[in-house]
Amino acid sequence: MTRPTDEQRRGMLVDMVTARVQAQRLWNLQRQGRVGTLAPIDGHEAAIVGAVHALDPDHDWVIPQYREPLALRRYGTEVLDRFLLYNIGHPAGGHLPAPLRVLPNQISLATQLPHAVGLAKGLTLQHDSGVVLVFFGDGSSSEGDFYEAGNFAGVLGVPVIFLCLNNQWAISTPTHLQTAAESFAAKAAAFGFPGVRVDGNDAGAVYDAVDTARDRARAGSGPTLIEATLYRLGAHTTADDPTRYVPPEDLEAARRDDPVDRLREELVALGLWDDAVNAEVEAEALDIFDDAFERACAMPLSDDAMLDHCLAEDTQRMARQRERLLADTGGAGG
Amino acid sequence: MTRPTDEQRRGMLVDMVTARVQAQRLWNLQRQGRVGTLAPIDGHEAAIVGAVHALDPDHDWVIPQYREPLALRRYGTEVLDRFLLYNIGHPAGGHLPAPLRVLPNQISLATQLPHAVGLAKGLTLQHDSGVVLVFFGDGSSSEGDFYEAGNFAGVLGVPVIFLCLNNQWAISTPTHLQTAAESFAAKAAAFGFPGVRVDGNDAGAVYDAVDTARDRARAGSGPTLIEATLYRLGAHTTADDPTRYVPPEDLEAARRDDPVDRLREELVALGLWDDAVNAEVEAEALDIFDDAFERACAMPLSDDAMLDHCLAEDTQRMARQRERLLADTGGAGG
Amino acid sequence: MLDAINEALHAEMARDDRIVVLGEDVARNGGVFRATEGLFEKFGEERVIDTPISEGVIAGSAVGLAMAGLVPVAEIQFLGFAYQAMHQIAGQVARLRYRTRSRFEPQITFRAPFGGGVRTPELHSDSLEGQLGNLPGLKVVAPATAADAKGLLAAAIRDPDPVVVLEPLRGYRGIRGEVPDGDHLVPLGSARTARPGDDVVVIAWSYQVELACRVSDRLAEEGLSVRVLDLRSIAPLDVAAIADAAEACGRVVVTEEAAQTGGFGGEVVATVVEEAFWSLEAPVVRVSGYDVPYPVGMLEERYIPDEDRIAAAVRRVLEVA
Amino acid sequence: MLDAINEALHAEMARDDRIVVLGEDVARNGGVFRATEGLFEKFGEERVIDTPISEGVIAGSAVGLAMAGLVPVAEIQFLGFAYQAMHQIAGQVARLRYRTRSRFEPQITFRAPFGGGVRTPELHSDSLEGQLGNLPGLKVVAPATAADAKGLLAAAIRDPDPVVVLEPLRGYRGIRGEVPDGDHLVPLGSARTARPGDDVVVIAWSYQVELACRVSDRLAEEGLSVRVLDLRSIAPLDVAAIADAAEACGRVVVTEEAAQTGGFGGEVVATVVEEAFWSLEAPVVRVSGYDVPYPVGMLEERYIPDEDRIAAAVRRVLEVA
Ligand SMILES: Cc1ncc(C[n+]2csc(CCOP(=O)(O)OP(=O)(O)O)c2C)c(N)n1
Ligand SMILES: Cc1ncc(C[n+]2csc(CCOP(=O)(O)OP(=O)(O)O)c2C)c(N)n1
Ligand SMILES: [Mg+2]
Ligand SMILES: [Mg+2]
Repeated sequence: MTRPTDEQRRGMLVDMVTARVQAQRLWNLQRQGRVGTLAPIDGHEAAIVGAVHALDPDHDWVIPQYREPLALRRYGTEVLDRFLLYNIGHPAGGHLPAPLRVLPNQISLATQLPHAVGLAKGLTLQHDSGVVLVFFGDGSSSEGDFYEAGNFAGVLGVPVIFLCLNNQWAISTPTHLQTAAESFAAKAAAFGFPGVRVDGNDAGAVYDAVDTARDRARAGSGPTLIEATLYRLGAHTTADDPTRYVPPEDLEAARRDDPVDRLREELVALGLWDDAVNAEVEAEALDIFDDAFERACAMPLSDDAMLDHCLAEDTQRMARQRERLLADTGGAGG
Repeated sequence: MTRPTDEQRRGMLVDMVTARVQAQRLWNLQRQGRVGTLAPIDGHEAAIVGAVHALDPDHDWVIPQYREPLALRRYGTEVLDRFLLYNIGHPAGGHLPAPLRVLPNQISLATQLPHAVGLAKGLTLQHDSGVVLVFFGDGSSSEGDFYEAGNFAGVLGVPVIFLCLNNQWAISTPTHLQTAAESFAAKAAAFGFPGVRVDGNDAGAVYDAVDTARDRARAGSGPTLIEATLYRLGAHTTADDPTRYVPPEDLEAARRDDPVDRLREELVALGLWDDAVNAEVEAEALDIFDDAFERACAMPLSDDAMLDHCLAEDTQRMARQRERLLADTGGAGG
Repeated sequence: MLDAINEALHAEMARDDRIVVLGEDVARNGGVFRATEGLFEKFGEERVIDTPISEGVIAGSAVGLAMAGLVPVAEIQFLGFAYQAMHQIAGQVARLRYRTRSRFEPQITFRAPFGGGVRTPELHSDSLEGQLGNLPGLKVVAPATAADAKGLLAAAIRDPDPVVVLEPLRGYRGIRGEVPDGDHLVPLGSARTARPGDDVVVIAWSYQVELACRVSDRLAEEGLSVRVLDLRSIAPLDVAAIADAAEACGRVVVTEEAAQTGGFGGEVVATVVEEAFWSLEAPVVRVSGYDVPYPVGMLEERYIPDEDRIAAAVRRVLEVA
Repeated sequence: MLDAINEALHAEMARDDRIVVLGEDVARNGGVFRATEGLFEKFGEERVIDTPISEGVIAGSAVGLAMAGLVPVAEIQFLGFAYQAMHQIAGQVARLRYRTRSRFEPQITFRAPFGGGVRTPELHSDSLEGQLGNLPGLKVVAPATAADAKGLLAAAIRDPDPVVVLEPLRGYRGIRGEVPDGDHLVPLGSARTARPGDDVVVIAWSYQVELACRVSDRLAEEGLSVRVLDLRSIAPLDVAAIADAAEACGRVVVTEEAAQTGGFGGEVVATVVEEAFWSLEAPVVRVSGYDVPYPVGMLEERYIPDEDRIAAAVRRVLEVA
C-alpha cells in the first residue's frame, strides 16, 4: 500500500481540475462547430489522473482509448497541443513526437490492447525498464482483442497494466448487457494474472492500485488488470443524447460522488486547497488551452499533406496522385 | 450427479471402440493417398462419446471442431457417411441432411463458438428445448471468438455447453504457451457462468458433467464451460510429425491411461465386455466403415458441381461461368 | 433516407416474425443514427437485441440464428468495424450455404453506414467494397436514394442469401426523396439508370451517384448528355447493364470513394472492357479516393471525389477524339 | 522455395538483432512447413516466439513491437486466417505510419502461405489479394521463384513499411531453382519479365507465373511469342511495367487464382486500360477461379486456372483480328 503523499494528491487535483475546465471549453468549441465530435472526460478524471501519477513519464508508456488526453498533463503540454490538433481534424494530431511515451487516441475499440502487449514485450527485449499502461472501456472489454491481448500478456509475463475504465456505459449499453461476469476485474482469471477492482472516483486508490501493479510489472511478475469503477457524467460523445437511456436518478447519484469534488473537498479539509487556488488553477488551465487552440488553428497544412506519411516513399501511382492533387489545388508540395 | 448406467457405459464403449478402429482404417486410407489430410481422434474418444451420450439426438445439437465425427455414432450412421465424403474431398461431405442436429467440421478455429451461441438463442426464441453442445480445443480457446462467444452467451443466458477438449497440444504448442490461466475451465469467470474441469479419459465423468450442464441449460440457467483434460495420443494431423516436439515419456504416460482401455477394463471387470464382444464390435465397425467408404467413393459429382450452392440462384456471371465450365469439361449440368 | 430504412425495418419485422434485429445500441437507443428507432418498443427484447461490443459475435451468432431458422438483421455500427468480423463474414457467413450444400439457408442481412463527408473519426468513413466485392456467396448492395434504401433493404432481408447493405452516412439525412408506400422491393443485382444520356456514362454507387447526377445536370446545361448508371448492387454485379451503358455511350467514367488501387472500380473497368471493348471510344477513366487511408477531417473533402473531379473526368473522356 | 525462405530468415535474423519472429508453431516446431526451422535453436525463445492461436494478437502485438523499435516478422499459418486479424492488419498495421505521421516506423513483415493445388482443408488455399490490394499503407508481394522468395522476403524485412509476403503453398516444394548466395534483395514494387515475347503478355503472380511460363514454352513450339510478366508485387503495383508490356504486346491476359469478380485481376485490367488503351488490339482477358468460395479437394483442380485455361485465353486474345 503506497497511498500518495499529500503533495502528490495536490498535484493530482491540479490535473483533474485542469482536465475538467478544459473539457468544458472543448465542449463549447464543439457546440460552436469549431472542433469535431468528441468524447467528454467528465467523471473519469480521478481514475486517469490517479493512474498516470503512479507512472514515470520518462519510462512508462500510456496508451489511451479516447477519453483520456486532457488528463495526461503529467506527460507534458505537448499532449494537449496534439489533442487539439486532433480535434480540429489536423493530421498532425496523430503525431505525438518522440520522446513522448504516449500514443494517439484509438478509435477502433480494444485494438490498442494487443499493441500494448507487443510494446511491453519490446521493452523487455530491449532491457528498457518501462511499463505500459493501457486504457480501455467496459464496452471495449467485449472485443476479442481484449481477451487475446490479456491471454498473450499472461503467457509472456510482460510489464503491462490493463486499466479498464468502467463508466457503466458503452454508449447506451449498460454493463449488465455487456457481460454477465461478476466484474471486469474478474476476467483476469482467464489470463492467469491478478485482477483488482478499485473505486475509480478515488484518485488515491487508483494511484495505489497502479503503483502496486507497476512494481509487480517491474519486478518481472507480469501484468495486472485493474477495473476502476466510476460513472460517465456526460454524454457518450457530442453526438449522443444520454437522456434517452440514462436513468436520471442514477446520474444524480453519480454526480453526488463527483471525483473532482471529492478530492477537492478532502484537500480543502486538509488546508491544501481553497477557492483562490482553485480559481488560479482553472484560469491557468484555460490560458494554456486557449493558447494551444490558437496554435492548433494556425498550424499549417500543405496542399498535398494527405499523401504524406502513408508509406516511407510514394508509389508510382501516389506520385501521380500527388501531382494531380497539387495541380487541382494549385498548391505546392510540402 | 448422474453417473451413467452400466448399460449406457456399455453403449459408450461400443462407440469408443468403433471410433478407434475406424480411425485406424481412415489413417491407413490416408497413407494410401485415398483420403486427404485428417486429424486423428486417438485419445479423445471418451470425452466425445461421454458427452454426446448425455444428449438427446432428436433435440440437442452437436457442433464439432474436426476431431469428433467418428465418435458421433450416437447421432446416426449418416454422420460417418458424410464424414467420409468430406475426407475424400467431395462437396456433399459438408451436407449433414436435416433433421440431423450435427454441423460439419469447422476448420477455422473457434468460429463455431459464436455459431453455437446464435443457434442456442434461436432455439429458445422458437421454444425449442434443444441444447447446443459445441466442441473446441485448448488451442482454439485463444481466439477472440471463444471469448466473444462465451461473453455473449453469458449475457444471453442461452442453453449452450462449451466443451473444451484439452488434449495438451495445439499442433506443437503446449498448453502453458497457450495460456497462463489456472485451467481452461477457469476462463468461465470471464463470462459469469460455471466452468468445470473433468477427467476427459473417463467417459462417465464427462457424461456426468455434460448431463449436469444440460439440465442447467434446459432449466434456463444458462451456459456451462467444461474442460475435459486428456492427451492427444496421435499426431496433430496426418501431415504432422509429433516426435519433433512431444516428449516421449509424456506420451508413454498418456498411453497408459488410454481412455478406451480404461472403460474396457472396467466393463470387463463387471462382466459386461469380453474379447468376443470386442471382436464383434470391431468387425461391425469396419464393415460399416468399408461400406460407407465404398458408397462415398461412388458418390456422383456433376461437372458443374463447383458452382452449385454458392447462392440460391446463379448471378449473371456465374451463369456464364457455368456454361464455360460445362463446355470445358464436355459435361452436362447436374 | 433514414426514415426509409426505419420504415423498411418496421414493415419487415411486422411481416415476418422470424426476423431478429441485433447490434450495438440498436435496441434501447434505437441505433446511434436512429435507424432502428422504435423497434425495441414495438417488438420487444427478444427480437431486438443490444449486443456486447463484439462485431465478431454479432456476425457469428447471426450464422447460428440462421441455422435455427431465424432471419437475423444485424447492424455493424460503422462499416470499418466489419474488419473485426471479417473472419465470420468472409470465412463463415458468405460460405454457409456452400459448405453445407444448402442444408442451411443463410438468410442474413447486415446493415452498415459508411462513406465520408461527415467528419467522423478514423475508420468510420471507410469504403470496403474492395474487400467485400471479392467474397462469392455474399451479396453487397449500396443504395443511393431513399426509395432504394427501403427497397433494397426489404429485398435483402427477404433474400435467402446473405446481404450487406451499405448505407451512406452522408445520405442518412442528406438524401431525401419520394419513397413508395407499402411493400417496395428492389431486386438485388439490378442497376438503375439514374440519368439518361448518351455521350458518356458515369458508373457509380451510393453517395457518388448523387454527385454524378448533379454533374450530369450541370453539364446538361452545356449540352452534354451524361448518363449516370447507379449500380445499386456491388454483388451480384449487373454485368448486362454495365455492358449496355458502355455500348450505348462508348465513353465511361467510374467513380468511387475508396482508394484507387484495388478498389471495386477496377472490377467495373474490367467488366466494361470484357463486355464492351469494341464500343469504347476512349480509355475508361476512374475517379476515386487517393491511395492513402481515409484521412482526418481537414483533408477529407479533398479525398472524396467531388462534383468537380467527376466533371473533370467526364470532360477528359469526352475530349478524346 | 522453402529453403530459400528459411535461408532468408536465418540471414536476416543474424544481420539485424531487432528482428523477432512470431507466430503459431514457428519456434519449437520450426513452422508447420519448416519455413522457420532452426531459428529457435539458433536465436532463442526471446526472438522466436510460439504464440497462442490468436492471429489478431499476432498482428496487433507486431504493431507494439514495431513501436518499441523492433522488427517483427510474423507468420500467419495460412493466409485465410488473416481474416481473424483483418481489424489489425487493415485497421492498424497498414495505418500506423499514417495515423502517427511517421512517429512510428511500421517495419513489420507478415509471411503467409496461400493458394491451391495441395488439397488443403477450407480456407487454407484462399487468395486474398482482392482484400489486401486495397489497403493503402500496406505492401503485398507474391514471389513465383525461389530466388524471388528469398530476395523479396529479405527486402520486405528491411522495408520500413509493412509488407505481407504471400508464399505459394504449391511452390514450397514444387518450385525449385537457383537462389543467389548471400545478400540478395529484390526491390518491392518491381515486376519481372519471366518470359520475353511480343505477341501477347500474360500478367500473373505467384504460382500462376509458373503455369504461364509453361504455357509460353508450349506455345513457343507453335511459333507464338508469349511474354510473361510476373508482377511480384501486388502493392506497390509496377504500373510502368504493366504499361510497357501492354504497349509492346497489344494483347493482354491476366490470370489469378481468386474468384473473378472483385479479384485483384480487375485492378490489373483497369491499369492496362488506363495506361495502354491505344495499344490494345483486343479486349483484355481475365483467367481466374470461379465466383464461388475456394472449393473442396475433388473440385479444386477445375477451380484453379491451369495451363489449358491460360493457353485457351492466350489463343482467344490472339484470335481477335
Ligand atoms: C471496434 C469498434 N466497434 C464499435 C465502435 C463504436 N463505438 C465507439 S465508442 C463505443 C462504446 C465504447 O464503450 P466503452 O469501451 O465502455 O468506452 P466509453 O465510451 O464508455 O468510455 C462504440 C460501440 C468502435 N469505435 N470500434
Ligand atoms: C483460425 C485458425 N488459425 C490457425 C489454424 C491452423 N491450425 C489448425 S489446427 C491448429 C491447432 C488447434 O489446436 P486445438 O484447438 O487445441 O485443437 P486440437 O488440434 O489439439 O484438437 C491450428 C493452429 C486454423 N485452422 N484456424
Ligand atoms: Mg464505458
Ligand atoms: Mg489441442
